[in-house]
Formats: sequence, structure tokens, C-alpha cells
Amino acid sequence: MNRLGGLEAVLFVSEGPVPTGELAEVLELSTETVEELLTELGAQLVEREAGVVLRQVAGGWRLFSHPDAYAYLERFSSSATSRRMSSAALETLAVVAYRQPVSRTQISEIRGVDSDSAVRTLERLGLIEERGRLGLPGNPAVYGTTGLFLERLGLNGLDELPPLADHVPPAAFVASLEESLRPGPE
Amino acid sequence: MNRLGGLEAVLFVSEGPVPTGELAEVLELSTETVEELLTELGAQLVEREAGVVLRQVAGGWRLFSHPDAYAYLERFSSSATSRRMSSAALETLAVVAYRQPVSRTQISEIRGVDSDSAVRTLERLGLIEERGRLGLPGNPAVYGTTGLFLERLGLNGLDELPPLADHVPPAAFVASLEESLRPGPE
Amino acid sequence: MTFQVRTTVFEGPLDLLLQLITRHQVEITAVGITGVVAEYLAFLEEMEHLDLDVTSEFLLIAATLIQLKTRSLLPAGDELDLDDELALIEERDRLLSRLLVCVTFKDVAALLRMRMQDGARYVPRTTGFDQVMRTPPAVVEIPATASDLARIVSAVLSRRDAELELDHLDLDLPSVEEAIADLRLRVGVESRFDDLISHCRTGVEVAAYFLALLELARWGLIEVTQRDWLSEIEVRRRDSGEIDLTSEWAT
Repeated sequence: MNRLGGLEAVLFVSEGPVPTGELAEVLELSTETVEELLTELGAQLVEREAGVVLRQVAGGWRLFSHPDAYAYLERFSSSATSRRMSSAALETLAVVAYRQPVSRTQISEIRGVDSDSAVRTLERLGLIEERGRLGLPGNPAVYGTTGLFLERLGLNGLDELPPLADHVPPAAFVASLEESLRPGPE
Repeated sequence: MNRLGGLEAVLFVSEGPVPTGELAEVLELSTETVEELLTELGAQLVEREAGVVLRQVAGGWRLFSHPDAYAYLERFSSSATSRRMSSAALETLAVVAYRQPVSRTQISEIRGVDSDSAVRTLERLGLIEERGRLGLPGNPAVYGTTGLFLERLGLNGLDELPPLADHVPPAAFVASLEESLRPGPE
Repeated sequence: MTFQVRTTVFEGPLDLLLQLITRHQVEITAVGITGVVAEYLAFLEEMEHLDLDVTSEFLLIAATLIQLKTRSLLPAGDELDLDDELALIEERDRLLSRLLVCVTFKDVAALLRMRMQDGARYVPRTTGFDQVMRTPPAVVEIPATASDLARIVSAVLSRRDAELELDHLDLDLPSVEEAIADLRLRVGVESRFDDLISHCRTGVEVAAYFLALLELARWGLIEVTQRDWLSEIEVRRRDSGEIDLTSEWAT
């Protein structure tokens, strides 16, 4: 794999803008070399009239779909693949519905898997939305379901969601840990 | 925007493999033309040693980072890279892949060991999913593999799974197994 | 012949039997059914001795093996009940075919592992549309009803609880490092530990904060007092000189 390909791969999978310094670290190159490669990659994309463009945004570099492809993407966004909900997304939706307002970290913790991409998909589909921020370090956003969600399920309000079946109580060891660490009399 | 760029943009934003028919619809082209464009895009990526490859998986087309760039991605993001699976989970996955739809009891029967926890793990990883319920007491769920399973294995469909017959132990092994369990006098 | 119970790894009775048989095949002298059965039973005994959960599956296979062994010890000329004989052969064939199926899937699982390892090196993009393209699709179909969602959440929650119970060593533990950072921000001139952990939802989170508390005390950044074991834990910030220490919990 040549260095340009490595750079392209990193930018391809990244979920947000990547700062030059981070690219340099990941690719084990100097920032000067990374800057040269970025320029080269950008120029190549323009030259071959690719469907993707490289932009410097918010302190980093990121690949975007080409603005001229907008019409195609609009059609694609209402097509089957784009609309198909993965089981991960459905599970995340169920968790948000019953635990709202809930943060991404909490969702991931409940599901036992990283749920960031599922949260993004549901947000894009307009089924969940941000509902404020927690007063914790990093001010994480919390999410809730939208009117569209209720509409699609044919519900008048969240109170019409069916009650949860009883689930197994947390393992005994957590309870005993909690007990032994909870200071002061109960 | 030329048609090749349009195709590239759609594949770039897609969150799953896109079937040829859907690409044709979105790009307003015939399936034959789309197939030609897909071949061209794939060839171009190979030719310029790009960091991205085009693969036909799980009944559709999707862009992936080049496998040779994996080392960079490992350094870049832990969420993009996957963990090693236990052999219990893998054996269970193999049983589900070849015997689907299959219930937990059937899986445990074949493996000779309780497989509930492995089934849960695979479900959580999105590699298998519930496929309905059996009309037996307790209505046990049956499981099948997901599109993600095909994608991870680089298969286009279940028919591309290597034939199980190739993995049946050789006659000599069978004979010696039989020998070991022969009830006759020694 | 001896075996090392503690170093032998097997998964379930079929796996154990397979391992015993294949090991004998490596040896030059054919030990045959008697040897295999003896070893299998010895394992079983050892497992009970180790207070392991011996499942009915183990016992069932043991029963078949004992029958096979008994039969093999009978002199050839003895009169045999034909029905018993057939039943035994049937039982043996069932065990044999289960062993074969088990071996087959073990073999194919190894292939799947290789394919998945290769496959994992191809990473797709999961970010979806760009910010500017975040227009919701015209039609959204949720492939579930409200009761499906309730069922899914119940499954997720019980799965989490079950996992807590079974794999507690693999728990994704809350970060003590983060708790330390949070405490350093939030500890006032005087605080109560109870208030500092009021947002914690689980016992393990409280545990993380407790460890963070001990760590900060060790660094001399805070002072911790508790009159007796029933009273509140009081936390007091000490003069906050910029001390940059690395925690043992850093990963």
C-alpha cells in the first residue's frame, strides 16, 4: 500500500474531519509530507472528476460526496438500501423509545456494542432527535423519539408504548457490590 | 457530474451494499450500463492503487478500505477494527450458517454443548438474527445469518458458502472413529 | 495412563470424547473402546470431584460408552438378546454420527475464521450522508410494531443482565480515569461522596468513583474523612497546586 492509498483509506473510514497532525501520526509521516499528500489527493479527485471531494473543515480533513451528485443522492436517500433499517438501528430505536432521554454512551452500554452509527442513522431518518445536553464532562447529547416516530407506529403519545415485560434483575454480584459501596445507612 | 462520479458518490454515502437494480434506478441508467460502470470503477481503483476497493457482497456493491491499509486503520480507530471471536462463537456461527433456520436447542444438540451464550454474542454482533418461531411448546426462536455475515465473509450470497461436504472428515478418520467405538470383543 | 485434567481444554462431552479418541489414534498401540471409556469416566469423576456442573449430556454419553464397553468384554460365544444388541448398535451409530457432524462443523468453523479475518480487513464507511444531505427520506418504514419494540428492549435488557452475570470478568467497566477527571472538576472545598456519585446508575460506576477517590487521596489532592463506617464520607479539596500525575488506571 502506497502512502497516498493509506491516506485515502483513513479519510474514507473516518467519521469526522481528521487533523493533519493525527494523519501524520497514523501514517507515520511528517506533517509536511502529509500536507503534500493531501494536496495530491485533492488534485487527483478533481482531475478525474470523482464523485468525492476533499475539504478542509473544522480543524481537519474530510472526504465529502461531490455537491454535483446531490440529485443522485436525494433519489438514493429515499431508495430501499438507504431506508432499510438494520437490526442494530431497530434495537437502538427501541432503547431510545423506552429510556429517553438517553445519551449515546448509555445506549452503547445498554446494548453492549458501540451504537454511534445507529444513532446517526436514526437521527437522519428523523425518528430520534437531540433533547438537550448532560452536565457531564464533554456535555454529551441526550436523545428522544420524534413525532414522526409516533406517527409511524400509529401511537398518540409515548404513554401508549406497551409496558415492558419483566426482565431478569441485575446479577447478584452488582447488587452486593452496590450495597457494600453505598456509604451511610440505607 | 458524469455517471461514474454519480455512481461513486452514491456508493460513498451508502451504509450497506447497494444492489445493481437500485443503482440503476437512482442513476436513471439501465442495469447493463450500471454493470459496465461498476466494472470501470473497480478497475480504476485497482489501477491507481487506491486506498479503497469495490466489492460485490451480500447481494450488492459496497466500497471498502483496501485490506493493505488495515494496519493504518488499526492505529487510527479501535471501533473500525474488530475483535477476535471465540471458537465457541465461530462453531455456533458455522452451524447457523449451514443449518438455518435453526433453533438454539438444535444448535446445542449438534455441538453437544449449551450454545445459548454464543447465540447471544452472535446476535449482538449482528451476524445472526431471529428468523421466526417454531410451532413447538415454548415457541422457540429460529436463527439465520444476516447480510453483515455475508459482508464480513466477502460472500455475495449463502450459495457461495463452501460446500459442507468438503469438510466431512476423510474416510480413514471415520473408520478409526468407528473402530474406537466398536462394541465387539477385542 | 494419566491425563492432566487441568490442562485439557474441551467444550462439552462430544468434544472430550473426540479428543480422547484422536489422541489414541496417535498412539501406536490400539487401546480401543476400553481405554477410551476408562478415560472418559475418569474425566467425569474428576469433574464431579472439581464440583463442576456435570450435565446430563455427559452422563448420557457415559452410559452409552459403558454399554459398549460391557458388550466388548462379553465372550463371543455368549447368547445375546438381539433386541438389546440392535438398540446398542443404534445408540452407537447415533453417537458416531453426532461425532462426525461435530468434527465437520469444527472444520468448517476454522475456515470461517480465516475468511472472517480476511474480511475484517475490509472496512466500510458507516458515516452515511454528509451533514448537508441530512434530509429525511420521504417515506420511513419502521419494520416493527410498538409491541415488537417492547419485546426488543426487554430482550436487550435481559441480555445485558445475563451478560453481567455470566461474563463479569469481561465487563466493559466504567473508566476510573474518567471518574478521576470528573471528580477533580467537581470536588468542592467540601463535598459529600454521596452527592458526588448521585448520578451513578450502577454499582460498578460507584466502584469506579470510589477507586478514583482513593487515587486522588493518594495523590494528596483531596482529603477524605469518615467518622465511623456508617456515617458519610466527606471529601475536601486540598490546595490545588497543578500536579500532573499519571494514574495507575490509565490504559
